[in-house]
Amino acid sequence: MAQGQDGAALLRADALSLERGGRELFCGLSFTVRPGQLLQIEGPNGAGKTSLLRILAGLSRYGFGGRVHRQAPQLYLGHHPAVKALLTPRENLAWHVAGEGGHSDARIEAALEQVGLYGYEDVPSMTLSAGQHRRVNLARLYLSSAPLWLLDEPFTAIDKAGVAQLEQLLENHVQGGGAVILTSHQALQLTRLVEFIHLDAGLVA
Amino acid sequence: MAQGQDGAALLRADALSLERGGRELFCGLSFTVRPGQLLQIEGPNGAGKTSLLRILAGLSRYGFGGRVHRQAPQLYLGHHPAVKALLTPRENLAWHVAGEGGHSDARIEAALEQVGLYGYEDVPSMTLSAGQHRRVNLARLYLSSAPLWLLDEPFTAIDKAGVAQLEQLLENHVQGGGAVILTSHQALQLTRLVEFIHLDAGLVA
Amino acid sequence: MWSFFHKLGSPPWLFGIAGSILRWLLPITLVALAVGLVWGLLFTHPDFRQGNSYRIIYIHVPAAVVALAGYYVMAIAGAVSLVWKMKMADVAMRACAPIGAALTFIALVTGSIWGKPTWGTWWVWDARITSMLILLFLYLGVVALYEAYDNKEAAGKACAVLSLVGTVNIPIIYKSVDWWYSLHQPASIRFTGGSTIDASMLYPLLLMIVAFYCLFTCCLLMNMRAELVEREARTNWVRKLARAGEARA
Amino acid sequence: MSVAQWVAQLDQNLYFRSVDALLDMEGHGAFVWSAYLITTLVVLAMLLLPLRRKRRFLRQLAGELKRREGSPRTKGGGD
Amino acid sequence: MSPASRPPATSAFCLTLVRRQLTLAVRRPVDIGNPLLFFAMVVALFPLGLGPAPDKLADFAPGILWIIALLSSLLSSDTVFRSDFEDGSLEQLLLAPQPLYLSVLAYILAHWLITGALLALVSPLFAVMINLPSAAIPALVCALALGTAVLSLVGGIGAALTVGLKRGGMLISLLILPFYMPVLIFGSAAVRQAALGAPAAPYLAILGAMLCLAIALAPLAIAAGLRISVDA
Amino acid sequence: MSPASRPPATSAFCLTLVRRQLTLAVRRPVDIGNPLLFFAMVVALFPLGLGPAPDKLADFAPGILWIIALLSSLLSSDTVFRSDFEDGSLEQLLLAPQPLYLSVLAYILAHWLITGALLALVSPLFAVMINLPSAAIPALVCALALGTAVLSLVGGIGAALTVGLKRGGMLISLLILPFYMPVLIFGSAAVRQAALGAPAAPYLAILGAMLCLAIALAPLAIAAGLRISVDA
Ligand code: HEM
Ligand SMILES: Nc1ncnc2c1ncn2[C@@H]1O[C@H](COP(=O)(O)OP(=O)(O)OP(=O)(O)O)[C@@H](O)[C@H]1O
Ligand SMILES: Nc1ncnc2c1ncn2[C@@H]1O[C@H](COP(=O)(O)OP(=O)(O)OP(=O)(O)O)[C@@H](O)[C@H]1O
Ligand SMILES: [Mg+2]
Ligand SMILES: [Mg+2]
Repeated sequence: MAQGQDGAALLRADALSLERGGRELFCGLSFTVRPGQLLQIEGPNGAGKTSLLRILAGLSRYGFGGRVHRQAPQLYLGHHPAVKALLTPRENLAWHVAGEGGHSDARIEAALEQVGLYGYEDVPSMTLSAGQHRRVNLARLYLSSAPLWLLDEPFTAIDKAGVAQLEQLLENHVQGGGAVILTSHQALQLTRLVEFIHLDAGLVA
Repeated sequence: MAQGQDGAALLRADALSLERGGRELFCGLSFTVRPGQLLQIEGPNGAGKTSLLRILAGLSRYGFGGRVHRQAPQLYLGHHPAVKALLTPRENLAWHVAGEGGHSDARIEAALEQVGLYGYEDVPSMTLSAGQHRRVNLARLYLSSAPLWLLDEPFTAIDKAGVAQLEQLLENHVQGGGAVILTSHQALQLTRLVEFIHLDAGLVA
Repeated sequence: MWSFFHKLGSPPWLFGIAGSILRWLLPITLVALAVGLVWGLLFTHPDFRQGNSYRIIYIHVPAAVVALAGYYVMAIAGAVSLVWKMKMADVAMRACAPIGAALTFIALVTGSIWGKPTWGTWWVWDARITSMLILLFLYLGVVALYEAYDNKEAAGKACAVLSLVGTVNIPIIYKSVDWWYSLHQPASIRFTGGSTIDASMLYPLLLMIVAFYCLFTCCLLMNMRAELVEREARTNWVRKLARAGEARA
Repeated sequence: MSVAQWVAQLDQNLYFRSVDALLDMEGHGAFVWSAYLITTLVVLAMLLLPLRRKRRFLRQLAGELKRREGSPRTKGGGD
Repeated sequence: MSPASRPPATSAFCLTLVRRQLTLAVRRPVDIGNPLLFFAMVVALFPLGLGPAPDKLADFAPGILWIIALLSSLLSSDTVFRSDFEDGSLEQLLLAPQPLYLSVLAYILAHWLITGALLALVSPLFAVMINLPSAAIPALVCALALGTAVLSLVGGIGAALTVGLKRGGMLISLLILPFYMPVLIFGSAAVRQAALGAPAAPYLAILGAMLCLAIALAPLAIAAGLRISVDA
Repeated sequence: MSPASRPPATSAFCLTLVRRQLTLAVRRPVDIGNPLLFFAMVVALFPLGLGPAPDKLADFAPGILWIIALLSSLLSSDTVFRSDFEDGSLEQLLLAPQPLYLSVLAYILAHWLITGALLALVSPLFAVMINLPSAAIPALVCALALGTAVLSLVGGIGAALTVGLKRGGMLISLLILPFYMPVLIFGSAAVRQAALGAPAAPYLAILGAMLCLAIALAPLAIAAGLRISVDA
């Protein structure tokens, strides 16, 4: 909350509190996200991780108190992969990034290749496996120019090699001056980088 | 394939092969599942784990060769939690088990409590978190009388405590004369029990 | 002035003031209703064309008039809650809808009962009747939308948006229905304007209209009190209220 | 004007001379009375429903509070 | 592993199914009113579009009510299995140790109850509003009840085939739609005859025969369609 | 982190959106086919319901065509945002650095193209089938094109407000049918006037004015509704 080195902050949360279904999920949660930070939100099922991320992204407004200062563009990937079963991965991805910037078809193809969907660019997404489905969505990370990523359980359904690759990507992003806030029930391998927000206690670690 | 100690087999797969989207996913896959076995199907995304489970469950018939002999009732829990957002966990679970046997309301409540949904029995499922959603589905395991369980990524969205508890449940089931075939990208803690089917090679381990 | 608005935003103050208004308005309303009814039913002479069935007018017209006015109360409350984010306006808007729907329902039912002896049919597609039917739909839409949301805060906002859309649209709907009727107007059913009403009939009617306005206000305040209590369930003043009620019981 | 006079005048102004006449209303009684009956019912519902809603909610809340105070402070589930 | 419990009577299972579907449709009391209000509003559209003259409307009344029935059946039958397909409930239904024929019938029954049966029940009110002769009302209710059941069954075939997003399935379901036609023809004929004072029974008998045929065959087609759809 | 690329022109974004919606619709032809088939069936049913007296039919043709257009718009508008809500695309739309007003308009445009515009295009065929005087056909097409656009916009409001609710599609009809009524009145009046040989232009002008009003205001309400729904 101190205005110290605030110039570089990507996001500042002031005294966030949230009540859902009659229960107080957290209160007095304040933190600042600066470039180079990788924050993992931890807590048991139902602790309010998803809710917190949605508040940070600006999607949720009811029942919460406090203020969120967003000082940089964000990329939010939620639980639902937002992949349309009837469209192909290429079409899905093209539409996802259409709001952010005009990406050439070649770049989209490259991103799909990087998430291991080479050869699957033009099949209908409904024939993809669960992990491949998710990967279509994760391909956005390779195209995003937003410095702050908000990722809700990005490793769901991804195989081991995919998780390792994704962690590498997160590390690169963080070391390149970006920041990541993510939730996951799996422990990251990049432990030396990670800072935690434990939600059950409502404290910042 | 040998008819050896077949009397006790819960499921026998003979020379299974599967072609999907022009690619051969596996072929000549034969194995027998006996009480006390815990099989984990492994492989990267898109290897055909889900497809194999669906074949074993009898949901998928196209494009596959070989024979599956089902010799005991099964319980299949797929990727999708089959939890209706509009119904409460209690109603969801009651409907899920309705096909198998009449369970009293007390047993359903006990099962929900065991998966950590105590106090959430009567809220609409759409207000549940991702992990709680999944837990509604997993509560079926506590009510099931089927000896063979087919579980497709049961640990998705479940927190650490939940995973440990679920592993304990699987172990109990296996040691009580049941059998489990599951897919997961996370390594199980019960490694001494687990046998693997590696799908990428199309070989039985 | 500002402090008044500020107070309006304070739920316990509103709850209290609504209670004290109700304490004298409710008896007045009931007395006015009773006097108006007895007057209309017993002390007026029948209409020379419609006979005694016209006595329905003492409920039909007040209900219709107040139901129409109610929509504007609702829409204004909705606008205030959306624009100035005043929670109390939200509560008021929510409280208006069921009352308006009930009054519209009364107008429709009494009208159609009136129609049977007068026109020989329960229902005609007259312009005014049709608009009244549409008004009922509009009210019920707001009620249904509110009930459909679990999150009552979101429900309030959604209803405010809907009633604002309604404000823009109601004049259009009314004009177009009028116009539609004049375009088609079949000779068989001419709706009497009712402007040549006798003074002896008019006074009880006016009294009943006033009484219905009071009734509307009473119901509004009562609904608001119920709504306030539910929304503020976790605040201290409501808890105190609950404990007090418990002690009394 | 004395009260007696006033009552007498009122009585003179009464349109219906008997209860039967009042109920029958020259053949229109069924219509008029059913309209008034329905209106009365709806108005009663309008007045009583919010009252009942508030009472019931407060009672429920009181019970909830009592339960919570009675039992040792527990944190809601979700473990 | 919990102690083995024998599979419940199929009838109990189907009852649970119907109840579940009804619960989903009417989660709260207000929800029951919605379809009714919908019907009322659509009835109100016709005078607005055609003009308020009572005799004209009366002429049209059977057709109008049948259009509403068709519409609410046609456009809601697409969703009978969709959400169950998407969230995996359909797989569980196929795997349940219960005859699919009957569980499918339970789905259709639930769909019919909240569209056709409801409409048939409230249709007298609307018939009065659009001046249908009151002599025709019993025939109207019967014809609607029978006919909408056929519509629900036939619509279910289309729904089962299209639920898996299969292109071929869509074609078939478009081919099935014309089977709605005879229902409409006989249904509105029954009402019109009754309005004219002629006996409606022969037409109702034909509708009944169609219903028997549909009950016997449609669930088979629906079950097959579901199996195909689930097996993407 | 890839090199910063500036946000694309909003027009390009909206175009992508429209194209995506159209692709989705074309890949699920049932969505397009059902309303058209409904239209065709009702048109075919009407002569059956009335007895094929041509003059009577022609009298009613404008109203009938309009009511059908209205119903098919009504029942398809429920789906405008639903699947996007369920799979999370809607959140992404709200987060995209683009004016929501315009992206919402793009959604509505796509919906109009596959319901209203298509219907307007094929309506001459149906008009001929129910003996509408051919002089009225241009007015019919224009009126349908203008009017259905208003319907799509108004329907979008209902869809946005109810998309988070996961309840039967009946609620939305409740909300928006009253707002449809002016369109129905003026639309059918335009066609009827043209059929009588009178100029339809004044009515079309009124429809146009409604359209302008709707374009100006409805997207605001839709955007507000979507924000409410995503966060319910
Ligand atoms: C379903 C049937 C009916 C409905 C929905 C209905 C509706 C209305 C409405 C909305 C008004 C208030 C209009 C205003 O103040 O702006 C009204 C007034 C009135 N109604 Fe009805 N009505 C119906 C049937 C009848 C019948 C059958 C009669 C008697 C023949 C009747 C006689 C009147 C009269 C005399 C007024 C007062 C006229 C005035 O103040 O201008 N109504 N009605
Ligand atoms: N709309 C709502 N109404 C009432 N309660 C809600 C609502 N949405 C969420 N909740 C409750 O808020 C709590 C937190 O939900 P959230 O999705 O944030 O949990 P989470 O930490 O992401 O859990 P998981 O690890 O399972 O994903 C849950 O207990 C849930 O029941
Ligand atoms: N209907 C289909 N048509 C064509 N190809 C399909 C179809 N269904 C699945 N496939 C392909 O089959 C492969 C295996 O899919 P499956 O879902 O079994 O993978 P999986 O091993 O479960 O992967 P994951 O770990 O991602 O869940 C995938 O490459 C997928 O593209
Ligand atoms: Mg979560
Ligand atoms: Mg899989």
